[in-house]
Amino acid sequence: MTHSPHKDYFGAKLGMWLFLFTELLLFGGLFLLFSVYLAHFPREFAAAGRQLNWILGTANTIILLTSSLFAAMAVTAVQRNQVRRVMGLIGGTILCAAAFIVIKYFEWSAKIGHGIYPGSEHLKAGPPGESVFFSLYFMTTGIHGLHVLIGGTLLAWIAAKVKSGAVTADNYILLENGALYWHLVDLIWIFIFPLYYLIL
Amino acid sequence: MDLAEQSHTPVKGGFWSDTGKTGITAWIFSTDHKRIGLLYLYSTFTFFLVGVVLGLIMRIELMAPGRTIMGPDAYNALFTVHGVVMIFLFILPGLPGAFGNLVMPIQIGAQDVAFPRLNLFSWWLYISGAVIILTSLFTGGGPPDTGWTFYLPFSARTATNVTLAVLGVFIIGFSAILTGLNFITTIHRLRAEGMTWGRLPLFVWSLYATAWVQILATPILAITLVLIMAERVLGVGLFDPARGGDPLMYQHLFWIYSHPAVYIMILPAMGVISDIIPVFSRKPIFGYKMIAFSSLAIAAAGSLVWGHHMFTSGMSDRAILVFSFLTFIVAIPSAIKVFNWVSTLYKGSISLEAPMLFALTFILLFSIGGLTGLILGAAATNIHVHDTHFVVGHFHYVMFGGSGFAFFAAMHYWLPKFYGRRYAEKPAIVAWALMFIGFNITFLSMKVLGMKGMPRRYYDYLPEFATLNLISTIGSWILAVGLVIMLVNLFRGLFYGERIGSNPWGGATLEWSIPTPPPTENFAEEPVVTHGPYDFRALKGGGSGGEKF
Amino acid sequence: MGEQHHILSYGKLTGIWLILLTLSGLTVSITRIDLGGWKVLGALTIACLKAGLIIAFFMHMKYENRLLRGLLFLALTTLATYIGFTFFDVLYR
Amino acid sequence: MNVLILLIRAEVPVNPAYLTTTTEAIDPVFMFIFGTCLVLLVGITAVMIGFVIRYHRSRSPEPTSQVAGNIWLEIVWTVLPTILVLVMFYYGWAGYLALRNVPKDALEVTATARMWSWSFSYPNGQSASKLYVPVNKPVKVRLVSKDVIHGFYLPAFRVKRDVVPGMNNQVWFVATKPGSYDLFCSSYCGSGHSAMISTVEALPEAEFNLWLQQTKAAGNLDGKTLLEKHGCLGCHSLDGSPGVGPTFKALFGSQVKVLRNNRPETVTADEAFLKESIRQPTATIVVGFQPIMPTTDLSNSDLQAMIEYIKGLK
Ligand code: HEA
Ligand code: HEA
Ligand code: HEC
Ligand code: CUA
Ligand SMILES: [Cu+2]
Repeated sequence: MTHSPHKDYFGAKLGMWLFLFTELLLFGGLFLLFSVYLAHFPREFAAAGRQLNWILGTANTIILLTSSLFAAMAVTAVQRNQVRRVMGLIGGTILCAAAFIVIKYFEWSAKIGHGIYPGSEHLKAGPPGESVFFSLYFMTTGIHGLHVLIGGTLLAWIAAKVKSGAVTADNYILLENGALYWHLVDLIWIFIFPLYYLIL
Repeated sequence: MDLAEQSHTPVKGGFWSDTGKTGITAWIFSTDHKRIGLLYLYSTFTFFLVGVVLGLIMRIELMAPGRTIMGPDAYNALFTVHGVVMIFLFILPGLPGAFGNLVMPIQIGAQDVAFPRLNLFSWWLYISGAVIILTSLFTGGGPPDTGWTFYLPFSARTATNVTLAVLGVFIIGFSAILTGLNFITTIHRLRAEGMTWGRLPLFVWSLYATAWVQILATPILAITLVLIMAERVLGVGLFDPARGGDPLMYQHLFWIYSHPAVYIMILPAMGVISDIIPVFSRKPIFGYKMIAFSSLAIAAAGSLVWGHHMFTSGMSDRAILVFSFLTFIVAIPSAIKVFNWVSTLYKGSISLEAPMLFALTFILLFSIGGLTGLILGAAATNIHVHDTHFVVGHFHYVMFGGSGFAFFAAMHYWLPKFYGRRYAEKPAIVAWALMFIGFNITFLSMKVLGMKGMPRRYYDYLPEFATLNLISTIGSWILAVGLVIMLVNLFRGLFYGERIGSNPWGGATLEWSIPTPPPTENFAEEPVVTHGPYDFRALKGGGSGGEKF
Repeated sequence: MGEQHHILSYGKLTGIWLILLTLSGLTVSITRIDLGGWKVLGALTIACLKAGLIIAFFMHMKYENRLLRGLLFLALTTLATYIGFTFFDVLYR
Repeated sequence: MNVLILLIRAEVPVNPAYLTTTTEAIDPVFMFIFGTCLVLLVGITAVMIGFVIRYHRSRSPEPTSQVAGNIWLEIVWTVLPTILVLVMFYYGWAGYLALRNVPKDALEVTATARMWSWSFSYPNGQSASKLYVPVNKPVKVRLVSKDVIHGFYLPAFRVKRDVVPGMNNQVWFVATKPGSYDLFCSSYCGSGHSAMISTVEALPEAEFNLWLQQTKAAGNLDGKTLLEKHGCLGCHSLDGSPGVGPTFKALFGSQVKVLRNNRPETVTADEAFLKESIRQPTATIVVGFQPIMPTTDLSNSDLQAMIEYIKGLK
């Protein structure tokens, strides 16, 4: 048949985008809660937000943006059939992912060290808004972190495909979709960052 | 079990045998949309029967006031499991999963869906989710007792096994998302030459609208369920007033998904009806464009009315104003559909074979359900009947009188195509009559009970409600008898009934232009579509691309 | 549907990346100084700008056909309405 | 258009005295919408059946027309339903407003919902497990929940409002005839949901005032009334019948298997144990029961009275 289901380049990309929409709406639910509770407790949110380490936040923003750059470049590289460079760039992306996770780890452990974690006595004692803020913070960054891990693994797998020659200049949809997924992870963070670390 | 039956199906040929592969693995690892469709049919169907039995047991408990056969906790578990099974395991995956997979690719002249392996994966997700839900019944604190709505804070407090059940639903939601994106991509990319958007069968249109709802609404359910689990496991307290949470926010999130979900249930059903009615009146569907468009309109407007489930919750009056208004707006496209279906009959040549009977019954029952929906949609009247058996009556009319009967219609209409044999007409009619009568007795009395003020999810009730409950219970037995006769006749027919040709009903959509049962690749050579889906005159003149019949 | 494979040069991508970094810097700086409610607006506008850049270039949306762009718009408006309509309750309770 | 005007009207004005009872406000709307729907349904069904009979294959072997649509018809049956539903919507909304604007002179009662019992307290400190109201005087009920979401539902007066923890919802109604009316918990709240029912007792003004004064005069209440008032009897029976909580019958002095921090032990239900079980219910959990008993703040005298009463239950 004309479009054989298996090598439909645009179809595959369409499918990926549709999936990204669902990811967007998944986090959308959390942003919905954030906006509502922000409206409920502007002051408490401001106070709680200041307790987050904005320097680490900024660092992670830069890291993710850079990783996104690498991912995008990887696509260009594969289109130009520069296989070794593709490997290098994907490697870079994955390194950034790792760095991001490490920083997150320190952030979280610091907070937990201060007795700030969902359902902690400290939060139960504190003002209502604070508990809500941090619960949201942990849920959102937690789920986002999970996506970083998934994205990283996905790219690693694709790198293997590139190496084995399954992904090439004339059949790179896999890599392109992988990159798309990675950019989404970045997109989400672009909103998490100001909302949780900076605003107020 | 069901699969075993299939392997000794008398009819050979078509996708049953042409791959040469047989045995269970040829099914559960097959990427052929037809086999996956049958997998969905049999799995959703099995769970449906589970739900039915639970429903009947519930009715027995409600037969008389006080304790009849079980205690309150057992009853609460029953309606929860009944609701969860019926909604998440049967009716949501049912029509798209089974008949969407079986016929949609053929109807658009494609070999398969866009992502066949993903399609199989979706089914596996569905089954795993189902298994998890079932395990939740027998492990931990026992079956969940929260109602299918999992309202917090109760669902965070109860000691029953809510977390596991919710996890199962979460996985099933994921499966629905993947099916949705698969169908959208398929409909955009794999239409055969000449299959313009204006020539898509209305069933395909309805699946397209459904798929969008699945994609845009289900993620919200996913995150909501994650939050329930977090609430129970970590105690995040996001909906706990003591810690600044707002219980109503949970309800918002839940209904943002679950109202659109009811249109996931009904849209494919409407598609089935729009495909059947023209065939059995030998007349093109009336107002094709309007019906196709109204499907999209329902999907769009349907995502903006979730608040009508919260009129008594203490939500702001302005929100009630807006949501009540939009609820009435969403009724209009449904009205348009009904009017067009009825007009299709005008000056046709109507034959009342089983599929048509069920289709016409759908119109009636769905109208009753929908119109009671309007009573629920009006702020003033909702207050009185909210959370009473009136609501229970409403949604059984739309879900079971609607989607359910459409499912029956689809089973009688399409399954013979895939089995090469058909059911016997007379028993089908008898079964239909019994179900029609039993259905109305069962659920009409619930509506009256609701108007008299009997709250739902009540294990015990005051004597003044006794008579109607008894009547309702008796009705449910008639209904069940009808169901049994129907199913026996249907499946007996499929396996041992009389053989049929490629186009028993004289349909003009593509699935009738290929051999019965269809071969694995559906079309010998890529069909070229030359006429609309309900253009029966073209049919007489030799029909569309693909084989002659 | 045309399947154009537009290739972005490394230079262009790096350029975008630099803009993104500057924008991030900007966000941080405006939120350090006290602007009251405007902070929220400013930070979010910048965030949207950044998102726009990433979608348009890193994700090649600028070079995709109208269908894909239309669908993206659909998804975003849906999310917006979900949030917006919830506020009919939250704001007027 | 229509909506905008209504958006402005969404602010609920408080009118001096009640113009209609809630029932009078709702029933006409119900009748109107129900009637319209019935007419529509009968109409559509009649036409459908008519067509099926007239154009059955036996009578019309071949379709006599192939028309596939008619723009005017489509417009008609888009516009008419639109108008129709807008009217329904409008009446629905107007009726709802009547439920929302509470008469100023309304008597205020606070309804406290617990798993699974109601208790009603009056401005003068009087309280009861039934909702006593004077006839022909609007009553405004503040809805307070101690645990999960419950629903305050009076079918006879067509009013219903969820009782949500952390929210201050309220309803108003007025009983025009003396008598006793059902009060249900409409929102699912667990095992005792369907048992969480009470009644509205509408008394003539004079009788009501008498009631309001008398029991209060009696000063400190006896154990049984206290148990009832604090909702204990929602879970504990006095006659040994099974409930969500262990029965109080023959409890005192009996041997009770309990879990203390999840370690099983057997204790004698002496005064100390009862005190503890009531003051901090989660300290010991009776084997075979859920740890769902709420803490209730009780004055020592009340607590003592209750325990004395429980002792008496042989
Ligand atoms: C298949 C599923 C399905 C469908 C299609 C519908 C369709 C509709 N539903 Fe229903 N609904 C449910 C499933 C469904 N519902 C479920 C499961 C619940 C309970 C959830 C729970 O609490 O457990 C529920 C609850 C529910 C409520 C909340 C009740 C409460 O708890 O207080 C409301 C309130 O507005 C409502 C309204 C409507 C409306 C207006 C429609 C409309 O779409 C109906 C449109 C159809 C028609 C109008 C009839 C056909 C048209 C004609 C006959 C032509 C003439 C008509 C006109 C001129 C208007 N539904
Ligand atoms: C599709 C959805 C569906 C279906 C089919 C049914 C079927 C039945 N339901 Fe349903 N019911 C729900 C969905 C459904 N229910 C939901 C969501 C709730 C709310 C739960 C909650 O409160 O949380 C509910 C609650 C509910 C209650 C209220 C409990 C309470 O509030 O106290 C009762 C009471 O009697 C009841 C009875 C029945 C009966 C007797 C049947 C049946 O047993 C009648 C017999 C059915 C048949 C004879 C055939 C039906 C056929 C089809 C639907 C299609 C067939 C398809 C294939 C064969 C593949 N149900
Ligand atoms: C939500 C239901 C509920 C309510 C309301 C409730 N209880 Fe209980 N109660 C229980 C349950 C369940 C247990 C058994 C588990 C436990 O020990 O906590 C229990 C245990 C007890 C015990 C120990 C009984 C035994 O057999 O050892 C006493 C005494 C008691 N309750 C008294 C009261 C009093 C007094 C009140 C009212 C102020 C009250 N309860 C309100 C559910 C309830
Ligand atoms: Cu309290 Cu139901
Ligand atoms: Cu709804």
